[in-house]
Amino acid sequence: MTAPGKPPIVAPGHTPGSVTDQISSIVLTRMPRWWWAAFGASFALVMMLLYALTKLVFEGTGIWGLNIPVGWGFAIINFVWWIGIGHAGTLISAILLLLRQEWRTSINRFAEAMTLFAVACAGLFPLIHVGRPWLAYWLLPYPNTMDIWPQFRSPLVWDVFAVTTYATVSLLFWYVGLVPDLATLRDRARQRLAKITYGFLSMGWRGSATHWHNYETAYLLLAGLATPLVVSVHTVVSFDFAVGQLPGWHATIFPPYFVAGAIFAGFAMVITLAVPLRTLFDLKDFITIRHLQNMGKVMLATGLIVAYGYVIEIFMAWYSGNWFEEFMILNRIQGPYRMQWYALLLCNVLAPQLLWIKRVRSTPALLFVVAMFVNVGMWLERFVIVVTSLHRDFLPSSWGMYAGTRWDWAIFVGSIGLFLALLFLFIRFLPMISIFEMRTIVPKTQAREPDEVSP
Amino acid sequence: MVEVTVDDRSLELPVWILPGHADGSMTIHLGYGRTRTGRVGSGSGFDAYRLRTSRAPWHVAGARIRKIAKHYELASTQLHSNIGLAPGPNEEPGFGVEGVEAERRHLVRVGTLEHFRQEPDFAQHMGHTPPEGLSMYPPWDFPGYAWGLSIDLGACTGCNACVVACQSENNIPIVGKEMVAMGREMHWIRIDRYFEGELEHPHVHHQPVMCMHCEQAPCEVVCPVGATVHSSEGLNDMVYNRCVGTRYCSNNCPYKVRRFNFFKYNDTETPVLELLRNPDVTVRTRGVMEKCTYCVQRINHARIEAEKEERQIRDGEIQTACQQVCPTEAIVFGDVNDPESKVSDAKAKPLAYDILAELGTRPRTSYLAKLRNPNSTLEES
Amino acid sequence: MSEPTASTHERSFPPPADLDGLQSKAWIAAGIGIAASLAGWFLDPTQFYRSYLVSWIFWLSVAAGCLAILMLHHLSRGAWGLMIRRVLEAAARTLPFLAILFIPIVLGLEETYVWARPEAAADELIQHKAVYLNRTAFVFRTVVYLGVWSFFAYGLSRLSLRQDRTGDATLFRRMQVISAPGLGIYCLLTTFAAVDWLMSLDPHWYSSLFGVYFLGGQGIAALAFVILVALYLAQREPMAGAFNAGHFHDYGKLLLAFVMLWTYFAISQLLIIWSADLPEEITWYLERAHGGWKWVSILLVLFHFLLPFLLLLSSDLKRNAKALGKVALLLLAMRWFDVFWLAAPSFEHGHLSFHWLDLATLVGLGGIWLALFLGQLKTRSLVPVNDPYLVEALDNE
Amino acid sequence: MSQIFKPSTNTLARVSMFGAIFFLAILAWVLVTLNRSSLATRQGIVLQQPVPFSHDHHVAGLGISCLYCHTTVEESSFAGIPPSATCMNCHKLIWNESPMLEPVRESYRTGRPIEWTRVHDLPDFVYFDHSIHVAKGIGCASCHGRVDQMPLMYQAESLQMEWCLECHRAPEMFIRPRTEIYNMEWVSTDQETEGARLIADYRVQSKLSCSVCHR
Amino acid sequence: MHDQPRHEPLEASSLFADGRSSRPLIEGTVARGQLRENRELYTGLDAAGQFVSDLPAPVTRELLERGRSRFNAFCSPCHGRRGDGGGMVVQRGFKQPQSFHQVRLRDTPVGYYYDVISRGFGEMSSYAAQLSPQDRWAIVAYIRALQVSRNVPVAELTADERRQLEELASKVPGAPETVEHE
Amino acid sequence: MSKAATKPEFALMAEFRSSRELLHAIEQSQAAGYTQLEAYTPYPIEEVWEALGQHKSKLPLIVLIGGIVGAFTGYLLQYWVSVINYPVNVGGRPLHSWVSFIPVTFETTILFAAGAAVLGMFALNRLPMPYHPVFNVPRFALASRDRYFLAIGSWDPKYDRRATEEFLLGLDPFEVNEVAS
Repeated sequence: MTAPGKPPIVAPGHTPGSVTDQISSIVLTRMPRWWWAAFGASFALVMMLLYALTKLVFEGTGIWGLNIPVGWGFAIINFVWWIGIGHAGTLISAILLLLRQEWRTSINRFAEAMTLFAVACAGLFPLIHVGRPWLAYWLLPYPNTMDIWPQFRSPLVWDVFAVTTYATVSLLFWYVGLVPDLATLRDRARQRLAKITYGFLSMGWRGSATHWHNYETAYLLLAGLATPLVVSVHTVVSFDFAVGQLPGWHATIFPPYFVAGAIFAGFAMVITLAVPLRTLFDLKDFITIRHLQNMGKVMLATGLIVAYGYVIEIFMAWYSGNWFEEFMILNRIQGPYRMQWYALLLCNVLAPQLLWIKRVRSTPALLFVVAMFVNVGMWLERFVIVVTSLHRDFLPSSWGMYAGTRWDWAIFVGSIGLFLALLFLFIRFLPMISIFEMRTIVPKTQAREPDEVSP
Repeated sequence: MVEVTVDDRSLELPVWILPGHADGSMTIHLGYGRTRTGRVGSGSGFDAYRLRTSRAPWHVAGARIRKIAKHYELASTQLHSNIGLAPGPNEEPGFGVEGVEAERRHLVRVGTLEHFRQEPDFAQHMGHTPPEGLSMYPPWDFPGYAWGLSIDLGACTGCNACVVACQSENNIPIVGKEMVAMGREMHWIRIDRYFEGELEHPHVHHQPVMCMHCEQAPCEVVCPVGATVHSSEGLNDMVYNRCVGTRYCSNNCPYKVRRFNFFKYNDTETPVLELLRNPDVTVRTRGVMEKCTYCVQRINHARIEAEKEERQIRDGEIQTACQQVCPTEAIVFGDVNDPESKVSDAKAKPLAYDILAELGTRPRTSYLAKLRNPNSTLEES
Repeated sequence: MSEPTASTHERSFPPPADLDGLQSKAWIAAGIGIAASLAGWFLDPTQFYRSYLVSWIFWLSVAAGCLAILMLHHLSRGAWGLMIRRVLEAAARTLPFLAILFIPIVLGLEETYVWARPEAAADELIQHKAVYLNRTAFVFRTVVYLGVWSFFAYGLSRLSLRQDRTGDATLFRRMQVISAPGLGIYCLLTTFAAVDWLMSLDPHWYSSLFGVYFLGGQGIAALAFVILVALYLAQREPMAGAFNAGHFHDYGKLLLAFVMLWTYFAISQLLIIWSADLPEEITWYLERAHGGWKWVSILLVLFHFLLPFLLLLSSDLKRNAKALGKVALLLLAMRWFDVFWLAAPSFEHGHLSFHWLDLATLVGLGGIWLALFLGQLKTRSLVPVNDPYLVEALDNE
Repeated sequence: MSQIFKPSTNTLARVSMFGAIFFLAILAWVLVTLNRSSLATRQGIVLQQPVPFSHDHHVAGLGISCLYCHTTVEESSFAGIPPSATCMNCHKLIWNESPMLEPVRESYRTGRPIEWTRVHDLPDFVYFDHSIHVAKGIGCASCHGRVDQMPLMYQAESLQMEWCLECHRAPEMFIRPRTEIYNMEWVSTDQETEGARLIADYRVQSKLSCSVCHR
Repeated sequence: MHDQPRHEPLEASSLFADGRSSRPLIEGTVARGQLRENRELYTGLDAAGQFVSDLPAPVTRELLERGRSRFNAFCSPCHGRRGDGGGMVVQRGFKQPQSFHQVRLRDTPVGYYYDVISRGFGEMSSYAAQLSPQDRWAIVAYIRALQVSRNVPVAELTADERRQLEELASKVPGAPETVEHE
Repeated sequence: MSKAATKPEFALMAEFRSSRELLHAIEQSQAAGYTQLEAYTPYPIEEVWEALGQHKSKLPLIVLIGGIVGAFTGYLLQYWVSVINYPVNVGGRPLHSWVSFIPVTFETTILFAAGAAVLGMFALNRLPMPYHPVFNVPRFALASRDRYFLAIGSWDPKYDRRATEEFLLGLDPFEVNEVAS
């Protein structure tokens, strides 16, 4: 159903057959030359990441800029940033499915993949940020000879459960969504190896009515489970901070505010990736202006919630009458890290206001610029939360300053490389748009019968 | 940096301007600037002997000082310019904020004798002290011993003996200037220095701060592997071998008394250093957190001896390293469950107070406020 | 299906006649309640003001929540909202009257709010907040909240009515454009309203999540009320033919979502405060964990969350209007308990006790409010007949 | 499209799914077992020593008390390894020309200690104190096993933390009268009641706090 | 941290030529609080350099118990549990020591025993490293008790003890003699 | 397919161009008394499985059970670890810190429920089954593109090779194929 005055979610003229052919051909034909260049570049960054990680494991967390008041730095900032980005995919898929928003169809697969890769990048950081990474498995509950278990009051243990659950469920959700498409690829592939691989992965999917019936039920249930899960994950991440006593960390508003921030960041990243990809792979028929508009709106809404969080945080700091709280806000505004705070306001509060304008929402380039602002802004937000809260806490005698070293930067940039490399591999080997769901919506958007197709 | 010239001898030195130093004078420390003292000593500091003559071994008049265009990094654990003065009009925002904050937060509580006579428990009213037992949790019992410590700020002279004693008792590594400059000093006890009053002639307060062994320790709750938990005697145990190094405990410690092994600070290669170390204390490796244990090895030793003899540990039988060396006996350690113990006595004094009590951490380390007895006529001038 | 079909115009949805009877009953209840409350005011003015505040906040959260859901409906353009839009609009239009009903609270300010008492001058912390927490600012802000909400309520209602008359397909777009900032402003104002009306009852306590928690509660109150009204209407012509199981299924899902959201906020706030155990924060919870209040807390966990949550998981129940109505009724009752639980422990700092004035003011204010609501409801067609989505909405399965 | 797979693939696919679960379970079991096996604990493994000293002979055969050599077990945390002089108390006259004992004699002559291989080696972050255990009625055999039946010494127990906790959580199941500390053969007839009585008599406080062993 | 760069007791050290981390005391040094000024207690000699004949500690049941346990652990391998010099080690070929029950040794002052334990005698090595002075005195006291136990006149026995003795004698013909000389 | 000649076929399968034709064919087949029908579509069509008489899936129940098991597993694990196995005073918090146990309980609930949903779906669909007779029909590849197939199983009591084929041809399919077993 198309509302009056809105662009369609699939460009006119498509049939289930044409949709199937066009999307599957991206996977089944050779990649364009730019793909190799882009993949090579991101792979180089992965190598840099590996080098930095090796250095880290052999020398210790001391190669980072951490010190005693500021015990957490880039690693945690990056973790929260990535996991935030990793929220859009499952959210787009799950919530929008529950809300029966059909425009999700052409971006969900790609966004889910993005989720997985972002979660993979995020998962890296808690692991490497600890002083003795080779013992990180102690955070898991397993029967051991010490009779010692994880300490379940610690938000870091909650994190382990939340992030692994999220990674697992996202992977399952993504895989379940892929099964019919893998069957499609199995049926289209020419090479024997590809046939066997896709055939193996599709588990013998036949698309019978029984299959579809159970499948749709499962998919809906997974969506129903994934939605609160998405919310819980960033909530748990926010608990990492909120459960402490530190002013700037301990705030009850953190859970919803973090969740909104995560969705905000996630949608920004989806736009950041979708805008170039739809051009490069000629997918403008499927990822239409309508999608970009909707994502812009979600970004605006979540951006406003984040702004609400800032307002409430400042108000409550004053209202509390607690000097530690008040000082924390004053220190953000006029302390040594004030520039980061102002930049954050610019990126997260001011820039998204452009999205009120419909022109901005429907111009891919402008949308891309706003999304980039948000990407930076959300990173800064975590920087402000982590660093400015820690660097001046209760006892002035132990205040300090923090700055990332080149190893901090290498690992951060390297993780972006890892993310991109995984993403490029994904678009090489798997359909980045859900083919079967596109087939579902094409008949509804195109009021005509499918064409005759010759075998 | 500056160049100091005495007669025809000159020396380039870094300077550090401190409040309260007499105008027109400077203090130069001897004993540095050595060239053959091995890894630690060589190349550190400046050789002030070059300015010194046998005729004037301690004081030299007529020194000339000139600013030169060189920079030298000083590493200090007290870089915090704790001056209880608001920033001046020309100063950068944030300058001196530490001092203002220290005062506002009632960390060091000082009164005059006059004040004390009028209101003996003035120190307990300076900050917000929540009512006892206010908590969401049912109380924990400590039926046996309950270790506690009290520090008399009036007695502390800031001599640093406790810091050094702790360092040698507890195998605390020496991390060097670079690390200190990065804010990674490794002291389990530190002496926070605060200046109060006017820049020209401030009062200096010293406050030794070590792990408070909070009964409701914020650090413990957040440790994911239970590497820091409470002992049955109320100690905040730090289990190095269980620590994976998340540093979460340090972040959540309001007193910032935890120290982290960012690198492998302990030299494990040099055999002679093995003799230096206390065999009863773990030598920590890279990636673990450490902090004051109330010299738990001494507590355990005393407990074992007492148990073998089937008696209670006597008051004063356990002395923490810092207490042992304190020349002014400012530090008292003992069993707070024993109403007769010295530490209970100290904690019962009207001057006793906890720092950051408003956080509900219930520290076992408490302070006795500092009392001054100024001669009003001298004070005026 | 993208154009409104002719069939829409063939059907009309006038309010059923027995709304009048219901309205009279509401007025009678109002009379009895008010009389009893007045008697209570003579006997125990302090208790009267306190009970009145709880009752007023309860009814206000229904009305204001309806405004929020109305704006949510305009924003999302979901088909679910069309069938209840008129109910939401009518409830939202009662907001100016609720502003008038706020006057007794202003009169009894010192009885209910610690900060309004003269002895507050001795309290350092209250003095710090005095710029914010003082009689003038408090009244001014309440007027602003209700004024702005009423502005949105009437603005949207007028456009909706115009749509009925003209069938102008662009009007829904205008309502959407208004609702976007409207919802944002609404959330912000409600947060401050929650601080003013409820949080400041204990002026030493603060929680930055409180506003959001209150918003979640409002959503439940409004939805539960709307479901009950829809159930009532669905049993009568002309709406009997219009409502189907699919609509209730949608409302049930939304109600479930709000129940989960409310629980999420409640748990988050508790968990954060519980884990940090800061003396200045925990007093609020300690008051609610002792002196009988513990039982109210448990009641809320069981019947504001657990039971409704489990029931609403079933899609059969959600499709069954009557069963859903029962859950809605339970939740509406629990909303009162929640407001009571938020407010009352801060008055006395003591034992749980119910007073007959709690009931009297609830009935009195409720009677007035319901009568006003029904009066608003019967002025218009029960369904926006010219909305372009109506056909889709009626077909909703 | 034509068939890619043979009918047998179906069985294979299902078997491999269950097989994977089975494999993971086996793997977990193997890891758990390995972690507790003597590969990890060195339990039961006889280590090479410079002199093949037989506790069996000296304790069971000659009836020499543990204390004769491990003299500090009652006083200090460390039970003590005897100096060569202790060996020579007897071996200056007995077996004094045995080549087996040459390292002992050499050590005695030169003053250079025999380098025994440590059998019971706790990690350095564990601070075990023999004296308090002995004082509170924990016999040698409880931890070291039947040393009197070991021709060559080996570690009888796992020495893993769970093993320590086993006793610290229920000391009444392991305690014995002080007079029986060095008695290798002692077995209680009624450990539970007797144990509980001894716990009270000896004022045993079985500590479970971390800092008792780790500091 | 499994193996830390510090010394556990008796651990090897690469720093010293003899490989020992536990350093022997330097000749003539006295550890803090261990200056042994009480001549009688620590040497068993009186001011005149003669062996003391009285124990420098009160004889209590505890002291004797202690003495018995130390004697059984450290002395009995050679001297036998009864102090007659028939210990297990002797049976394996060690030189047989004198029996404590000789009249000569019964009359020897306690200081002499202390001195022998501390400094050794003949083939017997010094046990100063194994036994604290207090333990040595306890052993001396116990040796005295052993000696007394063989020489109680029948008249001093209680009726009960006498009956037990007679019972024993009736069961094992000639028992007292064999016991005496084994 | 030489095998098809020797072995009895698995089913007869008609190919349709649209879902409407398929739905119509299902109705006709059911009217004709066929019961062992299976339809294959390129995307989920609720009407098709409704028409084939599949109304309620067992999956929600499986997921509910999974969720309940997960919740109990998560909570009991934490309870056992913190209260029974090694009770330790952590920052003065009670051993049974139920408030702190909520997040992990929630996560295990979701994890188990989601696992049950996926495994349950595969089990109910009898997957993995890489080999299936329908794949023997070359044109079946179009079932994952834009064609709709209706198969009548050879075990259907009304099944008759010739008659059923004629019946299917009468439904105006694009083509009717024999599915070799």
